[in-house]
Parts: sequence; structure tokens; C-alpha cells
Amino acid sequence: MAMIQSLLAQGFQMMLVLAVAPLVIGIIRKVKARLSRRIGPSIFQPYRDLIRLARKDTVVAHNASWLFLVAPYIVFAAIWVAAALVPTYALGLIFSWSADIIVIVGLLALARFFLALAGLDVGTAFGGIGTSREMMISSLAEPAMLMIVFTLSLLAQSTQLSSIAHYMMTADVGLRVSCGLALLGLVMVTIAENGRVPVDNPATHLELTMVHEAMILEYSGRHLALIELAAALKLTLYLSMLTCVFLPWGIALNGAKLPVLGLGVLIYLIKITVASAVLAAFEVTVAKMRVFRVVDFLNFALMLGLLATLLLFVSRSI
Amino acid sequence: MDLPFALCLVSLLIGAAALVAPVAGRSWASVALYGLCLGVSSLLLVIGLWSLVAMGGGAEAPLLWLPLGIPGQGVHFRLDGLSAFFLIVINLAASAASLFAIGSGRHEHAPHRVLPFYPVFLAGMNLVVLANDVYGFLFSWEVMSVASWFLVIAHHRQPENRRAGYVYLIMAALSTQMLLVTFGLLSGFGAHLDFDAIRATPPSLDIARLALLAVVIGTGAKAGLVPLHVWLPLAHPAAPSHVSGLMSGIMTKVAIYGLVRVTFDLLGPPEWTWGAGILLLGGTTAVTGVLYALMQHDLKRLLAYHTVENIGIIAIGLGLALAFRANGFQMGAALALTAALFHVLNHSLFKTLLFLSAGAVLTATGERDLDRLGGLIRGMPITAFCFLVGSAAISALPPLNGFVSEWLALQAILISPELPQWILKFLVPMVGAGLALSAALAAACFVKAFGAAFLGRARTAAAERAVEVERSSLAAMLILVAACVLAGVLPGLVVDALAPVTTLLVGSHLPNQITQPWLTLVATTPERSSYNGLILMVFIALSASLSAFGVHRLASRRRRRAGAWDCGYPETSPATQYTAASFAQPIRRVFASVLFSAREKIDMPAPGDSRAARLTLTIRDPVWALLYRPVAVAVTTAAEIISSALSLSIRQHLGLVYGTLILLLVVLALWQ
Amino acid sequence: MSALQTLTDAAAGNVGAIALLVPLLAPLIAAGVMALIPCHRVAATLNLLFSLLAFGAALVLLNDRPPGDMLLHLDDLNAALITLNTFVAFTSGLFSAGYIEHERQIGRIDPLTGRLHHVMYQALMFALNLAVLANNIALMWFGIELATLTAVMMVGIYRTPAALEAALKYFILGGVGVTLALFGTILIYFAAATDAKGGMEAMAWTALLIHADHFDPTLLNVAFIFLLLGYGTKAGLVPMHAWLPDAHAEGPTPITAVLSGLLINVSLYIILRFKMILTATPHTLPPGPLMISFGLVSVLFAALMLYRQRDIKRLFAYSSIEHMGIATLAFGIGGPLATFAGLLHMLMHSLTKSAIFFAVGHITQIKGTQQLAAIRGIGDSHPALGWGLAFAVLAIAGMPPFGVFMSEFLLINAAFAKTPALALLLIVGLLVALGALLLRLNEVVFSEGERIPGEVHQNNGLLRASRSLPLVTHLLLVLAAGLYLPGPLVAWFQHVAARLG
Amino acid sequence: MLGQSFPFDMAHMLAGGMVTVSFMLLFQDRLIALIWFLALHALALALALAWQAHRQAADDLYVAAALALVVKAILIPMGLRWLVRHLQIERTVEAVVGVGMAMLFGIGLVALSVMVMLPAATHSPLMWEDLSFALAVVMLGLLIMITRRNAMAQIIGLLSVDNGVTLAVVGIRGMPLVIDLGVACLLVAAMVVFAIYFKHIHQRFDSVDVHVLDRFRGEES
Repeated sequence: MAMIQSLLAQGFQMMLVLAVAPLVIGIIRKVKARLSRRIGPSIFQPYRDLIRLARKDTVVAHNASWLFLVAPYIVFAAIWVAAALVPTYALGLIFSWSADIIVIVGLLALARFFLALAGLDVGTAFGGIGTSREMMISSLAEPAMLMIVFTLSLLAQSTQLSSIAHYMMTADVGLRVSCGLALLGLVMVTIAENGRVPVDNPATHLELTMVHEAMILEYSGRHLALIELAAALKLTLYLSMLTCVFLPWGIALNGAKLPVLGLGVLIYLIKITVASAVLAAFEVTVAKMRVFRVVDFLNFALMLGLLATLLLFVSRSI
Repeated sequence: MDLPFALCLVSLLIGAAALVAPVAGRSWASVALYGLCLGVSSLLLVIGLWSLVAMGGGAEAPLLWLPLGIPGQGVHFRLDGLSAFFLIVINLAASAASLFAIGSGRHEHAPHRVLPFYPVFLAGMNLVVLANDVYGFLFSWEVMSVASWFLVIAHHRQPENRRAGYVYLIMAALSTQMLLVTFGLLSGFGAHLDFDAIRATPPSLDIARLALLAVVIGTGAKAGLVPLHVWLPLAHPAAPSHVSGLMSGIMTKVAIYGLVRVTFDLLGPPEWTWGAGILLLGGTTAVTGVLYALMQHDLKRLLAYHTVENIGIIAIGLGLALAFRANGFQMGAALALTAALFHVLNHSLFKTLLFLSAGAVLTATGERDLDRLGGLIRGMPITAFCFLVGSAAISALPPLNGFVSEWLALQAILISPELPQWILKFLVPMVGAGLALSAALAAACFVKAFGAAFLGRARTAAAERAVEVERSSLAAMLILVAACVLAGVLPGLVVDALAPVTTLLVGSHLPNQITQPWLTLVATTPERSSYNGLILMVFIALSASLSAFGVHRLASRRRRRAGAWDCGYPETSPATQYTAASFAQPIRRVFASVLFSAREKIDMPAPGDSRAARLTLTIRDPVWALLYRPVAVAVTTAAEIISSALSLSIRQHLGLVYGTLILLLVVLALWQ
Repeated sequence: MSALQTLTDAAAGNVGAIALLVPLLAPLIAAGVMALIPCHRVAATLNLLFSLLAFGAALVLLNDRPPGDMLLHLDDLNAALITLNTFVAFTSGLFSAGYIEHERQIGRIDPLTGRLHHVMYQALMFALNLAVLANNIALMWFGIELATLTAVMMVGIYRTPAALEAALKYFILGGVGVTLALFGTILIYFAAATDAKGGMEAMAWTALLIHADHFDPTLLNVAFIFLLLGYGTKAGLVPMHAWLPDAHAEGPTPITAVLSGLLINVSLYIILRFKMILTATPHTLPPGPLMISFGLVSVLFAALMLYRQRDIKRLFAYSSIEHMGIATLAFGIGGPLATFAGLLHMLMHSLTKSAIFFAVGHITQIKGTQQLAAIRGIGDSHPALGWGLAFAVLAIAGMPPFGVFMSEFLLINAAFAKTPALALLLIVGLLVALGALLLRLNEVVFSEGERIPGEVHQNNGLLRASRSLPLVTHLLLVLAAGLYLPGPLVAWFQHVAARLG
Repeated sequence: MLGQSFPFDMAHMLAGGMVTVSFMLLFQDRLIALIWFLALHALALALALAWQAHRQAADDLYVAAALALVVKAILIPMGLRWLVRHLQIERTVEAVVGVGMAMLFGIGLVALSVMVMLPAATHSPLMWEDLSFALAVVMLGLLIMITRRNAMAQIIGLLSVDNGVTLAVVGIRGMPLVIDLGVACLLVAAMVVFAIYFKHIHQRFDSVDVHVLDRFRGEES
């Protein structure tokens, strides 16, 4: 019985992130539009877009291979699984033990790997541009991410996100410099990994500035829908991670009762909405950088991560 | 009985080499020989597995003595946990490579240059891990080097292969000589040559330090630690592909075996500085190795540079294990050592797989240049699949095996702050960042390699016409694919098998994995960290099928083929695709402009000028310029100086003799 | 030749010494017979038969060791060496059968010179065997001097300007060398005669060793310096080596093989004999540092010189200098391990280097030149020959599974025990030499070449055998030694090593 | 007048005479003169040997003295003279080092020889004297060899070295005769070999200056 319950809780989270993901995009777009004095589309527009895309015919280039056709599913599945394993509304779900934060980074890398290959499959110049830049950015973002992971897991003595979140809820965290640095670093990585301004512009179709969009240029129909959904999921995942680690309050603890879980869901939705809005607000205040400025941006994130780790030793030894 | 049987099998290999030499040209010789090698390797694999399992049950390591080699000392053999593990590593890859060669061997245009040396090469590697005395070890070590050297220059008509062979054999000799130094120091200056005696009398600290230095150079030169790696990207691609696979996949591991055997087994208790040194070396090797690889456009050379990277990762694990052991953290040492040895196994699997796939590509197209391939996924779907799995594994992507060892290494890094030394506290996270960087860059590099070779449109007619290679070759690759997946989803089995090895070397082992719920991999405690490749794999498969099912059922399932969209640009020539070099351009600009002084020179003709524009890319390897060229220049200059100084007439030579005589007499007069 | 007469008389009294005399008499008689035989084939066959006879006698001596006398004796040290001498003489004789035939066919030498070659060849063997078997130190000198003279005759056999230069250089440098050695020998006698009884006993090495503990150290010191320089010249130690490359390059290849394989070995052997006397005498100069310096200088110098060679025989001549340096170094280091290594190295080098010269001889005949630049792609055009050379060069470079690996292994271990810096220098020398040898091997064997279909086949069985048999036999022996050394040989060497100190 | 030390003085004088002749050889610049002085050198040797034979009443030393006289003082100089005449090369040979320098160096060598042999003096002064002089003659002979560029002059130097070696024998009793005979035989044989080559070289190069041959040495420079 307990088994079924926990399986249900896990299943609910999978569905929850899937349901929330387009909403996050919608909120961001809406807030951005409002901040730039436009009305903007409804926050549910992304759902409509996805459904429309899924209904359309899929047009595939003549020379696209099986990899091109399979990649969207793998990308989507990998990100979905990763998102399902990040604590959102409750800690210690049954399968959260099967993957710690390092594995989640690994799953995202898996998704990116296949997306990048898909970008190269048709053999167009734009696919190449996008892929090559994406891999360059990720090669810098991943170490930065790992350094932040180091900081957090050294602090919590664990790499399990649930344990980290649980540790952050306890009183003995205090206000640590390391935590602040890690937060800043994680935000920067989130921006870079999800192709947000100032690293990439999800709204652009100006060829030479595209990164993510260039990679998926050849996709259409249901494939594109899956990829768009996967991108939204990835953003949700990062926001969930930010909130669960740095704003852990309100998450239901392991083995909590149903009402507490319900409260957890509600609080999660509030947190994610706020986070989306903050992200949107940030995006309107900055301009997109040149590609090679991204290097400095991410190096800064890496430095933050390293500094956070090292300061941790200092503060611990005092 | 397993040790004598193993030695009989090895001598069977050597006998086969002698027998096949005269008939190497016949068509059946290659099939027969590789078949035999396959059989022998499989049996040795079984012996290794069986011994390791028996060792897990507490069995003693069998010993054997033969009255060969150095008179009075003989040759000693021993099959302990470490040897058994490396026996498995060697023979797993060796049997796959042999199977591959059963089919692909008939494409070899110089079989007489390959067949006699291939079994000797296998025999040499097996003997190295079985030897239990200095002479036997070095003898087998050098036999391994010489046999592989012959394989490297098998296609000697290409001048670059000859150069590769030259550099290779000199570095191999350097390696042997440095190991000779190591053992000279350890064996009490030649007093006792068998390892048991060395174990019984651990050297003093000063001697141990010198020996460590020598052994790091000695095995590093063979394994490819930066800056001793220069031969590796030259030599590995030069050999026939299945041999390249073995050289990269397992010969470098035999070198790692040497390093582990000496540092953990023979050298006595370590100091933490040793660990720090190897850690730093490993980190440097990992990052520079992968950066080198990114700059390559020759498929096999790219793979060879990745070997350098992976050797660096293994060295990181070993260095950590030494540091932990020096501080008495046996648990941490066991974790780091397990990570390193797990990576040894993994790398042997996926690197052999990748080289075999590259060999299939080479056989099918005759090309190794990525910029002359493309679109092979259509003509060679199975090879493409195999290469894809190998790429994913080497890029440390879950749920494949490469990720597991990387994960274990990161877990080991995460418990390093418990080490008391501040240098280690700071160094280890940096190395961890380096590890992450190298994994990310490896992913980038394999996106490039797979993309350029298998995806896109064919850049040459040869790539256009490519078809799959023989069944047996495909089977060999698929077996390795299966091994990669298995080791990835059931890592607990491997970790458990490594328990006797780590117990032997550092006196501790990881928690028993087979008893963990859901076959989860646990590094130290489940609260701290855990990973379950199996569940992840099932999850991904489920979600992927679920989404596919959902999309197909609930939405459109129609599909139409059309021209590529490409932002509306018309269909262009395949030459407009991103090449390997252009793919690497952003990364090159970020990382290599300082390290490799990479420069791009664009020669753009003036408007109206009809000549073609040219882009020249120059990359300089700093190691050659800083380390090897000076040595070469010094030797040639010294040779020149000496030979011109001593190019004398008879009378002057007489004068020399006379001078020597007077000198000696003066010395004598003074001495008296 | 009156000394020889005395020798024969003395030995005739001793029946057990007959086998001991065969290695001396067989070449001597052969030299006389050869002078009378005009037909090359017959001469070549006879040459072989006499060499085989001497070799057979040497094999008999291995088991049945006659007691020595004041002139000749056989102990653990020279038993192995005489076997080696007669064996290499036999294989080189086999090789020379084909070689000289070819030289005659292309008209490089006339029949008379061919006959001279055989005579001198056997005379050389006589001299070398005499030097090895002699107990009398003057007889040793005599053997070496005679060997030098015959070798000079052979080196200049082609009468080209370069050959004449080589012969003259050999003559003058060798002459100085033997004169110095003679002076040293007389000084030894002086030391012995002032103290012990005079006469033959003061010249017998065995007697000298017994009385060595009350010799005058000053005389011995000076004597040893002269002997080291004198016989060191013959052994090709730097800086007395100048004759060696020239003589190797210009002489006919069978002689080169014997020079490299035997003559320099025998000279080093004699130095060893005197080293034993010196160490047996108290308060003398320690011979170790002297020999170490000569050895090390030879190794390093020869290793560097290898890079500058354009002539294939000269290349391997420098390699011989290097290896003599290694052996000298080993004896200089001393101790049971190093001395054992040195003895083994002498043996292995002798077999391997003569094998190399067998291969080189064929190659130079095929290509008609000794210039390295003109020798390319042997592995393609003549696979068997090319591979033979490749394996032999790997063996000489100290690669397993060949015997040189074992001796170098032991030596480096021993050098470590003495002075680690010494071992490092030796390693540097070995690596530098390997670099040069490999560079040339790459060019000679593994560069691009065309397979020549219509290769000349020798119809005569003997000549066909002479093409490959010597090379293969030597390589197999070196290979076997790398894997397993026969017990008796080990016991002798260990015994000698213990005595050499 | 003939004091106690007369035998010693006599031996001293003869050995010293050889050293002096060696010095003379050092600065002779004509071939024929060199050959004459070589004969003189050998004569002094023969006398020294004979004196010792007389002193020690050793018959074998008489034979050695006779051998030295016949082979070294008569046969070989005659042969060399014949060769020089035959090849018509009775021209001067120039010493490479200045005579003064060579002399100075020679004196240094004599001093070195004495010093090297000094510890042996404790045994018997005669032996010490004799060996020192022998060593000095050997060293001077070698010096002659390296200061000359003419092959013939070099051989003359070598022969004087050989004389010095034989001088060492003077001090010892009981040196087996067979050794002397053997050495003498080899010396003659060596001279024959040399003559053959010398002739060949002269025919081919029209010179006996060894520098002419340098072009043909195999070394690269």
C-alpha cells in the first residue's frame, strides 16, 4: 500500500512538471511583454502552440536519418526523467534516490548530446553553427554547474537533492557567503543552459545570433512540439532546483500526509511563478551578448562556484 | 590450476605467432589466427573472472615459478586480484578485437606484417599482468612494446607511420628504462628481483620517492600522461584498426597496471604529496588531452587523444586514492581506487568499441579524415549505432558505463575535504572542475566526430558508397555495446568484483552492492549519494515510449519528406556543411588560442580576383616545442660537435691516445 | 715462428692437451693448405671444414677440460670464449663462402686475393684462438699482435684509397697499441720476476695470480695503464677507437664480422685477465674507475656518433664501440652481478653484431654500395634479409626477447647499486644509441622499396646456405639466451665473476 | 777510478744515451738522418743489453743484445733506407711543433716518467733507473710519432718506442729468450707489411704525407 502511494506521488510529480512547464514559459512571456509595455499573449498560449504543432504534419528533410527521428523522444524523455527527480512539492520521492544531482546534470547532458547530433544530421550550415556554439557554451556551463554542486553537497554532506533541500531547511545553515555565491552561479548557469537572454535569445530568428533555435531549425510538427516542451521542462527543472535548494520552505517532507502534500503543490506553484517572473524581469533589463562574451559570463559563474567551494573550507575551518 | 593454464594459453599465442609467420599470406591464415586468438582470449577472460570470483571468496593468489630468464632467479608468476581484474580487462577487449578481425582481416593488404605480431602483442600484455618478478615484468613489457611497434609500422609505406614508429619505440624504450630505474631502486639494487621479496622489504622513504618519480615517468610514457603522450596520437592511428583499439583500449591500461602495482603494492606506505602530484598530472592530462582531441580531424587520431584524456581521468582516481591512503582514509581510498579501476574497464570497452567502429569506417571508405566523410549513418546504420553508444559512453552520459566511473570519481572528490592538507583541499575541487570540463568537452568532441563522420551529407564519393562491414565485425562491436550498457546499468556487479582488488591494495572496499535495494549503486552511504542506472534506463525507455505513444495516438502521425529548410537557403553543396575544424572553432577560440597558439589566417582575394580564398589554420603543440625539440636539437648538436671535433687525422688520433696516456700517468703520479 | 714450435713441443708431451691444440692447429694448418688451393669452391669448403673441426674441438673442451700448463690453459673464462671464437669463425666462414664468391663474380677481387683472404682468415683465427687459450701473457700479446697484422692485411685488401687509409691508420694506431701493451706486459713480468722466480713462471697468468699479493704495486699500476691503453686500442675504446670504424668499413664484410665479433672481444678479455691480477695485488690503483670512465665515454661518444654516419658498416662499427664500452663499464663496476652482466654482454654482442654484419654484407652486395642514403626499402625488396637485419638491430638495441636485453638489464641494476648517476648516464647513452639505430633501421628496412622479382638464386647449396644460415643461427642463439641460459654457462660465468671481484 | 758504482753508472750512461738519442730523433728533419739515428738508438740498446748480460752473466741477454743489433740496428734501418732510396723520397720532413716546444715537452715527459716510477725506487735503484728511462724513451718515441706527418717518420718513431720497450727488459733477469725472438719476428713481419702498404700508398698518392690520406677517411665532418 505504501508502495503504491509512493509510486503515485512520483507519478504525480512527473505529470506536475509536465503540466507546469508550458505555463512557466507563458508567464515569462507575459511578464516580459508587460514590462515592455505590451499586452502579450495569454499565459496559456504555449499550451496552444504545442497542441497546434503536434497536430501539424511533420516535414522531414530528405536526407534525415533515423537519429533525427528518434532524437526528440530521447531528448524529451531524458529531460522529463530529470525533471521528475528534482524535488518540487515533496522530498524523498521513491525514485529520487536513483539519481542525485550529478546524475541530473548527466541526464541533461544526455539530452543535449542527442539534440546536438540531431542538429548536425541534415547537414546544413545553420545546424552546424547552432550545435557548435551550444557545445561550446555547455562545455563551460557544465564545470560551473559542477562547482556549484560541489559547494552544495559539501555543505549538506550529500549529493542527493532531497538531502540538500532538507539540510537547507534546517536552522544551522545560517547566512553563508558560499550559499550566496552558489545561488548567483546557479542563476547564471540556468540562464546559459536554457538559452535565455543575455546568452541566447529564444525569440530571435536572426540566423547568426541563434544558438538553440539554429540547432532545431529543421524540426517541425510533433518533433518540434516535443523539443519545445523539453526546453520548457528544462527551464522548469532549473527553476525547481533553484527554489528547492534556496527556498526550501513549504516542501512536504518524506512520508507526509495528503493535505501537506497538497499544500506543497500550492507553494511550489507560487514559488515557480515568482521565479519565472523574476527571470523575466531580469531578461528585459539586459541585452543579448556577443557569442564570445558568453565565455566571460560563464567563466564568471565557474569562478563563483570555485570561490564558493574554497570559501566553504575557510568558513568551516574558522 | 588456473595460473599454469593461463600460461599455457599465452604460450599457445606465441606458438601461433611462430606458426602463422610462414603462411601469413594465405587467405585462411588470418581467419584461423584470429579465431585462435578469440578462443584463447575468451578462455583467459574466463580464467580472470573465475579467479576474481574465487578471490572474492577469500582464495589465495596462486604462485608459479619457472626456471627461465635470469639464472638463479627464474621467472615468477602470480595471479592476484589486481592481475585477475586486468586479465579480464585485457581479454574482454582482446576477444572483441579478434572477433572483429576475423571478418576485417581479409581487407588487410599486408597480412604478413600483422598476423605474426598480433598474438605476440596479446601474449606480452597478458604476461605483464601475470609476472611477479622484475625481469619477467620488464621482459613482457618490452615484448609488448616491440610487438606493437611492429604493428604500428605494418603499413610502413606511409612516411608518417614510420615516424610514428620511430617516436613510439623510443618512448617505449624510455619507459622501459625508467621502469628499470624504478625496480633497480626497489629491488635493493638487484638483490632480490621477485615482487614478493620487494613487498617483504619496503624501501626507505627517499628511495620510494625516487622510485615513484621513475615509475610515473616510466608508466606515464607508456600510458600517455602529458607531457609524455606525444607518441600516442602518432602510433595508435598508424596500426591496423583492431590493433589501434587494443593499443588505446588496453595497452595503456597495462601501463596503468604497472603504475598501480608499483605505487599501491610495492612502494610501501605513500605520502600525501605523491597523491597530489599524480592528481595534478591527471587533471592536466585529462584537460589537455581532450583539448588536443578537439583540434583533430583525423578520426583515429582524435580517438587516440581521447585515450590521453581518459588516462588522465584514471590518474585522477589513482592520485586521490593515494592521498586518501596516505591519510589513513581507507574508505576514501577504496572509493577513489574503485573509480579509477572502473574507468579502466570502461575505457577499455568503449575505446576498443570506438576504434573498431573507426576501423569499420576505414574499411568501408578508406578514409579516416573526418572532413572527407559524412552521412555514413545511412550506409552503415549498425556501425553508426555502435559508434553512437561508444560516444555517449565516453562522454560520460547516463545510463552508460562512462558515467558510472565519472560519478564514482566525483563522489571520491566530494569526500576529499576531509583530508587535512590544505593543498589537497584546494587542489581536489579544481581537479574536479577539470574533470567536469573534460567530460563536457569530450561530449562536444564526440558530437563533432559523430556528426562529421556519420551525420549530414556525404562529402566524398567513398563516403556516399559506404556499406556495412562483415557480420563478425559487427558482432564484435555489438558485444562491446552490450558490455558498455551492462556495466552502465548494473555497475554494482563490477564494484563488487573490484572489492577483493581494493581490499588487497588499500585494505578496504565499497559497501556490498548486490544487497542494496533496487540494485542501486552506493558510494559510501545511501543517504549521501546513490545512483541507479537500471531504473534510470527503464525510466527513460518508459518515458520515451510513453511520449511516442502519446504523440502518435493523440496527435498527428503523418510525416512528409521535403528539402531541408535551412532558413530558406537553397540546397547547397555538401562542402558547406560544418566540418570538424569549423565545429571546433568556438572552442578553439576559447581554449586553444593560448595553449596551442592556434591561429587562423584568412587569405581573401581582392574583389575581381578569381583565385580561391584560403583559410590557414596553424596549431602548435607546446609540448613538442618545449620538451622534445630541445632534446632532439641537443642530441643532434652534440653529435655534430663531437663528430666534427673528432674528425681528425691519424696523427691527431695518435695525439689523443698519447694525451690519454700522459693524463693517466699524471693521475697515477698524483695518486701515488 | 719459433715460439710456435716451442708451444707445440710443450703441448705434445701432454696427451690431454690435444683437444686444446686443435683450435690452434686447425686454423694454422688450414692457412697453409689454403695458400695452395686455387679453386674458390674447394677452398671455401675446406675453410668450413677446418673451422668446423676447431669448433668441434672447442665443444669437446667444454666437457673435458685438460689441465693447463705454462703456455696454454683453459678455465671457466676462456672455455666459453674459445667456443664462441670457433663458432663465429665457422659461421663467418660459411658467410664468407658466398660473399667472396660474389665479390669474385663482380670482379672486385682477383683469384689471388681471394686465396689471400682465406689464408689470412685462418691466420686471424689462429691468432685469436691463441690469445684466448694462452696462459703466458707474452703469448697473449703475440696472438693479438698477429691478429692485428693479419687484420691489417685484410682491411687493405681492396686497395682503394679509403682502404689504404684505413689500413695505414689501423697499422699505426694498432702498432702503437700493441707496443704499449708489450711495454705493459714486460712491466708485469718485471714485477713478477723481481719477486718470484723468473722465466716462464713469471709470465704464466695462473702463476702470476697466485703470487700477485706480493708484487710491487707501482709497477703493476704503470703496467695496467699501458695494458689498458694498449689492449683498449684493440677493443676499440674511446679515444683509441679511431682505427675501428675505418677498418670495419673498408675491409671485406666477413672480416668485419670477425673484427666486431671476436677481435675486440678477445682484447677486452685480456684486459680482464690483467684486471684480475691487479685486484689480487694489494695497494694498487683501483681499476674500476678507470674502466668505468673508458666505458662510459665510449658509450656516450659512440651513441652520439651513430647519428652522423653515412656508411652502413661504419654505423654498426660505432655500435660495436658502444657495446664494448658497455662491457668495459660492467667490468669496471665490478661485483658478481655486473661482471656476470659484462661477460654475458660480450657473448651476446659478439653473436648479434656478427649477425648484423652478415645481413649488412648481403645488403651492400645487393645494392652495390655502403652508403646509407642509397640503401632503401630492404624490407620490401628482400623481406627475409630485411627482417633479419631488423631483428638483429632490435636485439643489439637491447630489446627482448633477445639476450642483450638480459645483460643490459643486469648491468643497469648493478650500476644502480654502485652509483645511481652512473646508471642514469648509461641509460641516456642507451636511449641515444637506440634513437640513432632506429632512425637508420627505419630508412634501410622500412622505407619504400620495390620487390625485385627476378632475384639471383644461388644454385650451389653451400652458397645458398651462406646467404641465410649464419644470420638465422646467430639470431636464434641470441633469442634462446634471452629466454634461458644453460646452467653450465651460468656456473662458469658466476665463478669467473666471483674471482674477478 | 772504476768505483763501486761503475756498473750502475755504465748502465745509467747507456740508458741515458738512448734517451738522448730519442731527443735527437725528435728534431731530425731529414728521413735519412732519422734512419741513421734510429740505428744509433738501437745500437745503444744493444750495448745496454750486452752490458747487462755481462753484469749478470746471463747468456740469454747476450742473444737479446745480438738480436737487437742485427734486427733493429742493422736490418730494419737498411730496409728503411732501401725503401727511401727506392721511392726517391729523401727529402726533408718538417716537424709540426717547433723544436723548442718539443724539447721542452720532452723534458717534461722525462720528469713525468721519473715521478711515476718513483715509488718503485724502494726496491732497487737500478730497476727504478732503468724503468724510468725505458718509460721516457717510450714516451719520447710516441712524441716523435705525433709530431711527424710522414708515414715513414711515424714508423721510425714507433720503432724507437719499441726500442724503449726492449730497454725495460734490461733490468730483469731470466726473460725467456723465445719472447725476444717472437717479438723480433713480429717486428720484421710488421715491417714487411708496412713496406707493402707504404709502397702502395706512395704509388697511389705519390706522397707519403699522411695528410694526403685524410681526404679518404670515412668520417663526415
